[in-house]
Amino acid sequence: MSIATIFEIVLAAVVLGLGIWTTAVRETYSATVGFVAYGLLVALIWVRLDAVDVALTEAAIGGGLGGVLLLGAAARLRNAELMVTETPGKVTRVSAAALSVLIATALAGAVLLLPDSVSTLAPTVVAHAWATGLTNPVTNVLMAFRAMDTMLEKVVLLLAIVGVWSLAPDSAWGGHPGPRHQADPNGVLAFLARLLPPIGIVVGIYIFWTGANHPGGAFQGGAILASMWLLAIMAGLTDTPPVRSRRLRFILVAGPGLFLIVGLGGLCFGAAFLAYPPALAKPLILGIEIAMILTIATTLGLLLAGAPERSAKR
Amino acid sequence: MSLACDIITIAAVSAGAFFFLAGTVGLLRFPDTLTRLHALTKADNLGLGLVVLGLLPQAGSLRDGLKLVSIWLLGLLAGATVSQLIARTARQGEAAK
Amino acid sequence: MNDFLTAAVGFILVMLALGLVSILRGPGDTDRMMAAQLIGTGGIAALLLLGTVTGVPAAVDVALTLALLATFASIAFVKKGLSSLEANGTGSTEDQ
Amino acid sequence: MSAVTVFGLCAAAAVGLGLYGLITNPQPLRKIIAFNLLGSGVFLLFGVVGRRGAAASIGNDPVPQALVITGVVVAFSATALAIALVLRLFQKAGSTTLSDDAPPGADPSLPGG
Repeated sequence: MSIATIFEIVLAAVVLGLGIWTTAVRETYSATVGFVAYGLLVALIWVRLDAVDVALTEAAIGGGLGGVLLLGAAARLRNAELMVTETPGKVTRVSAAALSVLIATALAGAVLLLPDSVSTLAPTVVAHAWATGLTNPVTNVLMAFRAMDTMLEKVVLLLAIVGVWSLAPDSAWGGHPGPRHQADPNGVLAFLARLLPPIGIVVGIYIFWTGANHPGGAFQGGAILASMWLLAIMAGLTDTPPVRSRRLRFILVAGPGLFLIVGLGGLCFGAAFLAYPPALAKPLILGIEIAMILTIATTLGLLLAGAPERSAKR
Repeated sequence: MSLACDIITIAAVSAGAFFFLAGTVGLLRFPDTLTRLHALTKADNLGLGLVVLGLLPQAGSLRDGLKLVSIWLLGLLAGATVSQLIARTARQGEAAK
Repeated sequence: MNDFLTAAVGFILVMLALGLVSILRGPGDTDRMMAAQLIGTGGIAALLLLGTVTGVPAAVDVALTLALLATFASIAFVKKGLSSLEANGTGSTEDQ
Repeated sequence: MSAVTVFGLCAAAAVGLGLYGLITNPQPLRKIIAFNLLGSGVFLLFGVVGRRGAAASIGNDPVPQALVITGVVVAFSATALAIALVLRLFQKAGSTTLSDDAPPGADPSLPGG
């Protein structure tokens, strides 16, 4: 057994241990902390699997933002969770365990018995990279070869935010999401919230820009920007915008809207829906991505902030 | 040249690993929150700094080296501020008891 | 050289795991708040070494992202833990 | 054993763990966490299969990678919506239990629900 394999087993064991902790621990807050740690460490596995784009996404969205989202809910529901006394009966537990073991074993078997002949689309992707002028294969797949998926995913983000906003009580309709955070303006938190976002914005834009040729892209960059925005909000330096704001809504639809317009343009002037003319492919993709990073950062931030809770006029 | 670089790497990364060991021993052995916080944010940040120092000779370009250093600076900033915030929370929690 | 670095990653990961065990076990929530900070140092060190071993230069970018997001998560841990300490009993935020 | 095998088994175990948590945990929030765990296991399986498809000097088949990135973002959106629903349920009902014979809520302290 080589030393690399030992390292991989250690990494898998740490991640699985966190998974077990997340599932088994009684208190929800502890489970959430475990899940954040799990999400951040899974990024290491993705790096080991040589999928750095996914590692960035998991670290930023899966672990960081997703974990904080769960954490906020856990902090609010802390008292409610304590009241819940119902626990499933022994029969349920045993049968659930049996089912889970069965499925895990079946998946493990599938992993162990993967066929020798490997089908891969990597050479095809590389062969067509000239059509876009970008050299990061994952960005090529996301923005050109399977652009439809990415556009619809933007629509899913939009639908999610519409769904979250529609849960606002009548009194707060169109108001500010989340509580107004207060912090000492001369305190440590406010200091960090003034110092870190400029760095974070540079890093976010760098990750976005490098996505054309190296791992990175609009999602990962957008997630970093969103986290910096939320940091400033948590430190009380700024407030969430009222959701009735027209400018906000324009930013939210800018990404998918531009994507759709370019797609329809492809239908009118090019070969098919979302077909870019090869000469214009790179500027078009770049334009869509710039609109998208704004949309993604705003949407992710607002999804984390939750439903409107305070009315706008106050 | 390459040998010298490798020696620097091995020495610095070993020292970094030692400080991670020290930090973990501190986490496991220290009795209360504040002392454990001390072990976590000081020893581990020094460990990270030494690992970064060790990897600098292996960095491909100046840009990679700058990125490595800036990661450590970010770590220092986070350690300094977050430890203060956690310590304050711990004191408030004790006062509330 | 690579074997040495791999061993170093493994060692730091084991240290990270032991530290996580100690932190998650508690006793209090203030201890658990340190988890993201621990990953912000130990996890990043492991990631940087791993990137060098595997020959993935972009791992440095992942480490940058991880550093920012771990700080953000730490702040959120403190902030949310604090609000649940203060808002003891209300459970939800008033829209005042 | 290769990286594919080790992490593949890890992914399979994560799916099993997530499924078990999803069924047995009574609180909705814990179910959401467990579901995210399950999803992360499925994503890792994609990554493992993509790793085998390393070709043309790319370490991991880019098409599954792109699918996983899309999946992570969609999972995040779904989680956010689910959490907003749970919080709203708590505001309205004062508890987050999913069973029919729920105890009456403690104090739905929010006006204008």
